Amino acid sequence: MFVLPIIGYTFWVIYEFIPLYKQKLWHDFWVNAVLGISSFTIAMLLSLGVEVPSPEGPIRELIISIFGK
Amino acid sequence: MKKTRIPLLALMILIISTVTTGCWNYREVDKMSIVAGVAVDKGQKDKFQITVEIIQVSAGKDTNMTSKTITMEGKTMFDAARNIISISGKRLYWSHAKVIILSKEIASQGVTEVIEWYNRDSETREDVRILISKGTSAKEVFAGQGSTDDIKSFVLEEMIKNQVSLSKAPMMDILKFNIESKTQGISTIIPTVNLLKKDGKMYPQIMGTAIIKNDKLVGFLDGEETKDLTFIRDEVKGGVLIEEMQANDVHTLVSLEIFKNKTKVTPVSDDQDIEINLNIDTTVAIDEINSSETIFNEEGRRELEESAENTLKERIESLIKKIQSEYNADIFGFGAKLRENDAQVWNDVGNNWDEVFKDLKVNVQTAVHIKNSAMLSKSSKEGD
Amino acid sequence: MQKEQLSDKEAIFLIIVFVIGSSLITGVGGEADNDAWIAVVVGLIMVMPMILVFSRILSLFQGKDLFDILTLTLGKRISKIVAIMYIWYAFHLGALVLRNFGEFINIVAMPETPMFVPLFCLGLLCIVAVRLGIEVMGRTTAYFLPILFLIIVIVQLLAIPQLHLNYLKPILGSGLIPVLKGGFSALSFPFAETVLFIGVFGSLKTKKSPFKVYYWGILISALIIIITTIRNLAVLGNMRDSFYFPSYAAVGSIKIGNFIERIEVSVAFIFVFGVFIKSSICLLVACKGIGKMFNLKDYRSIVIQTGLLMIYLSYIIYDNSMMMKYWAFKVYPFYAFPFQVIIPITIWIFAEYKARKNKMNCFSSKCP
Amino acid sequence: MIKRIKKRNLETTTKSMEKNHSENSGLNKSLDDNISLFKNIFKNDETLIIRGFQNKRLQSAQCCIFYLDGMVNAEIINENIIQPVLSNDLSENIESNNLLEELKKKVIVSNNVTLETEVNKMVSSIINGDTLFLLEGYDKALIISSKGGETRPITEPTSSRIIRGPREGFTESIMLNLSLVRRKIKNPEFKVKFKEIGERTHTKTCICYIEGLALEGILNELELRLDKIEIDGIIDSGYIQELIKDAPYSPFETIGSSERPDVIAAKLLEGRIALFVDGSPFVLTVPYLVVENFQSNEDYYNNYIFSSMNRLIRGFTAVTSITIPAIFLSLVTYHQEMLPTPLLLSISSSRQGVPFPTVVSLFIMLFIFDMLREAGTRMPSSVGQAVNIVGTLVLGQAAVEARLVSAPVIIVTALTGIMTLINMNFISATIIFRTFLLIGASFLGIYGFLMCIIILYLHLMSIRSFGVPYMMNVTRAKDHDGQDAWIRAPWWAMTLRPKIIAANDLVRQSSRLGKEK
Repeated sequence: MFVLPIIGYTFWVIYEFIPLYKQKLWHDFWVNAVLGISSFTIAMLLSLGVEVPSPEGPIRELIISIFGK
Repeated sequence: MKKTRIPLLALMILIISTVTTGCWNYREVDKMSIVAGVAVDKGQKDKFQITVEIIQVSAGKDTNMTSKTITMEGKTMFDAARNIISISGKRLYWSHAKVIILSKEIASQGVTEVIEWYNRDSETREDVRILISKGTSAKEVFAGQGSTDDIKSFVLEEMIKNQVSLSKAPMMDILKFNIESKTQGISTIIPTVNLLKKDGKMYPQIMGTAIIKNDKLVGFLDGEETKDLTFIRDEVKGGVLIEEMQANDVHTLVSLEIFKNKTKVTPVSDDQDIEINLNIDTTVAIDEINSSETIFNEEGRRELEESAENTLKERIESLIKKIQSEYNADIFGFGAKLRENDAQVWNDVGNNWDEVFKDLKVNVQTAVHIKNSAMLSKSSKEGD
Repeated sequence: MQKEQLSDKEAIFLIIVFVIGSSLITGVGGEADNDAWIAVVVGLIMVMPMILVFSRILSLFQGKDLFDILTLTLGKRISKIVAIMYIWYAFHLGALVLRNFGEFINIVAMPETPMFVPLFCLGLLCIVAVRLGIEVMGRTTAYFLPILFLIIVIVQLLAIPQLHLNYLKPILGSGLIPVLKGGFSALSFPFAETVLFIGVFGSLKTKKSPFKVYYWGILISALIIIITTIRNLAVLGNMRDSFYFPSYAAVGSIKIGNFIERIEVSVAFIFVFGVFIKSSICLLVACKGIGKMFNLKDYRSIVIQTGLLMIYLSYIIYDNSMMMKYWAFKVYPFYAFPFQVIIPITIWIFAEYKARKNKMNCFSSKCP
Repeated sequence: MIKRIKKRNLETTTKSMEKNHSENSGLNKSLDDNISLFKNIFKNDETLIIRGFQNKRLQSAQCCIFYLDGMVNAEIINENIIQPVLSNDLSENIESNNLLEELKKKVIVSNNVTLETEVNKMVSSIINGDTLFLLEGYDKALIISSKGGETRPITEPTSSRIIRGPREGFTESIMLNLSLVRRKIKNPEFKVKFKEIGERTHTKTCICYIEGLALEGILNELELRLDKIEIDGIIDSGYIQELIKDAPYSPFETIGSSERPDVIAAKLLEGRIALFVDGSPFVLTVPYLVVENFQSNEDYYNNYIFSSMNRLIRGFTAVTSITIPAIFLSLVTYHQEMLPTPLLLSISSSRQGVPFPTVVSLFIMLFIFDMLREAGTRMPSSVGQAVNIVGTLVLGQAAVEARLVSAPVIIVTALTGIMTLINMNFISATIIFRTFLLIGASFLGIYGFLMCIIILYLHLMSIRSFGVPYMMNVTRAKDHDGQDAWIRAPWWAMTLRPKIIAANDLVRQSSRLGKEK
């Protein structure tokens, strides 16, 4: 299964990421790189069956600690 | 470049969805067994024994549909339902099931645990009709010979639907059953089915009511009583009232066809004293007379109306008495009505409604209006 | 590139679809049992002052969107922090809505299909839409909403034989407290979520009054929600709360004759489109926010990655659907309260102050 | 790689063009030199006829004419050029020091004669069917209009048949086509602008519009896009249609084409701009909106109720021909609970023993239908019967009886096919999106179908035709645009022209408009 995200992200790199580099839009390029790498990491983790922790738990705890039950 | 990306994205969606999605829920109609109806009995080894009626479609120039039944046991309903696959080979498809029949035994253990799965599962539907088999075990209903069609469940469903012109059995599907059993101050009812022996053949017949109190079957009402019950519940859509008249030493039987009925239940409460006022307003038509024409004049008609009113009132009062004394189950929904109209009072008495219901005073008022006399303006029989 | 424009009508339609989108099917004001429809009315009344605040902010800074306004009012440092919070809120809300849809498909229609598949497909749809821009979304909505209205009205009419209005009684049987609670959750669940439109209405064409747009959008959608809530209550009675998706169950029980039955799919149509628009708007706001924060030339270049992240977040956010219901009714109203009420009011106060000062400094009110 | 080849080709063509230019800088005074010059230009072209002759009295009047055989009307040349020059007594009343002028003024009988000095223009006029007249001792030439030759007579177009309405259709000759439209719009505001496109073919095109109705912006945009075209040749207007189209990847047409002068005249009157291309009987119009796919010229000639009904049928079938296979597939394979029980049972019985899954058989049958359609359009009419028999008997009945395909699939295919044929100008979009929706439905049932529908509409909404939103009329029911979209309002109600297209002058019937208010 982990092949699929690799193929998908390759597509993205070719058709969207590299043109950014060529157009020399450095802001866009770096923001995109950060977002892309993080989303690629999550995609790989998910496809390899690693359980990614949900941010929902901490938020719930925070809300409960502020407002009470 | 921007314009090329959109079709590219669409293409990517296509490719990725092609590769990643197998067709998990893709199923061909011929690869599944369509369930027409279910019967639930008490099992011998396990708790539930369920029998499904499966439609068998045979191919060929003229297709004909037959049904077969499969019986299986299981610890829970779902268990039993899945166990059937081991015999049928195909997956069962529940969305088109029309009836679910419970046996007397299983119903007296508790109805909710039987239909809970049926209610929860996404493939099963809430509009399935629920029946209780009175005389025999539930699966024998499927074994009985149908009079018209080959698939018994469909026949049963048709029968339930057409009951409205008879009013001898209530209408009940799973959704309504659930709502009623969750509502405070009403005990729910389920129509009953039994096998009628005729010319050596067994015909299923839907008539009468099963009373469910606190989720358990406690008793039955026969067809006539059911009609009175539907009067109180304001569920009458049709049916026949038979009126005996003893006028001028002539014994007359008049059949009145019910056209319209409106029942008004008004709880009256002052302090601790709760009374129920029951106003029944029925419009009927004379459909059959086997006597002279005395009833066609003003006086006779009034007499007939009055007599019908009295009979109806008597019968309803006796039914209420019977229910109060024998079963003490509020199948009329008086409590629910009280709760709807006066939540304050209900909060006071709701907890021990059973006690209150037992001695609840019900004032019955009936009114019968004769609309017409069908196609004939006179009695067919000439006066003597 | 020419500036995208949104007409009044399209903006109102977007708000309507945004509000009814997911709330129509998950149900609103669950705490109030059979008074849920009153709870919606209460929520509607509660949201009215908030609409005033939102539209006042928008009309003080015409043609600017949320993130511009933040920098203009709160100064550079604090605005960055608030902007991050709003980006997170939009992003998170989008993921929640997507997840809602995933649960719907998984529970109702396709239990065997892994949830990731519908999430992913719908997420890609949102990415396409956001890349095409708000104008295309507005026009698509203007095309689809009449169809949605038609479906809603027809379904409503068909449901009439199934209605038992006595299920609505007793009105206010268990007192006012549950209704107020329900009203609070109705405020936070569909209505005040429209705070995100501050981030979109920078491209509103007629600069007359954003209030009118907000007002009509929310009023019409509230009307639809009230009517459908009454229908659901009158069909399902006290079972309404037991269903995750009461509208679906209620419409499923419609039966006219022997052939108009089993028309649940009409509800699915509304749901798919509503969820699509709602999460697209969320994604759009999140992307615009990120774009503004890092001074990007165009937000479009980051849409794909943000959208993918949103899909992944929606996939990992809950373990099961029980948690979803708990979160939606117990945690979410408190979680969303700062974003929907506290911060907008703060911005409004600051904005009002800034506007006064500007007026004193220069004569024309058009001074930036 | 391809790019490089393109570049090289481009270089060579421009070079050769330049070379031509430098060579043909001007004419000589010597006639023989000039003849050899033209012989050289038209080397290896045997249709070039060179005829030299002399006036019988004036010996110095040696002249020569050039024309292309087949492009000219020989009668004109014989009777109006050669005969007067030959037989007139030129020496009598003509000053010989300005013979060419005199010839033009007094001798040559022709409606259109111009004096020309540039060789390039001479060449192009020869190509266009005019005659070039050279005289010994002059470095100028006369171009005498002599266009003619065999062209197709005006007939009723076969691409769209009507019951009521004008029976004329465009031909391949651009001037004839223009005159056909001009005869309908007799107004000096009818403007015509010529342009030559195609580096090798020099195809004449012309932009037509009505001044005061057509929007400047759209006109400028059209000219800009035409100027951008760099192509060696234009054979049909279809070339230009694709070259200047918005949303080039979309299967939807954003430029209209018609073979009928009445349609073009009506569109011009709505403020649209027409583009005639020489050699093509199809005239293009811009901007083109999605509703125009459902409009037929006959709608405007028939009773409005009948026309509205027909138009609704066209719209309905366009939608259903795209969606029906996908809806059928998702109901049968994913959402069986949505089907009424008797229908489910009959579908189930017809599927007994069929080996292929429904989705596969649907794809195959739809593909077969498209093959039959293609065979039907390409084949000679004499074998039409055979295709019909194969289509109906073999593929329909036999496939069902042999249980290769289930009967409902055949029914759905046939239905889709008929509906597709109703909207022929929609056909590429229909086929592509039908397949797209079918794939969506086969993966996620009705939900996949809905998502694909949303994509389809997002796409439609994002298209513009020359700045006008493609779906404009569809979404605006209350404006006057809506009167002519899904329905055709009666003529007395259509007081205004379409809003965005003819924004300059909206009022169509001013007196009616007053009454309405």
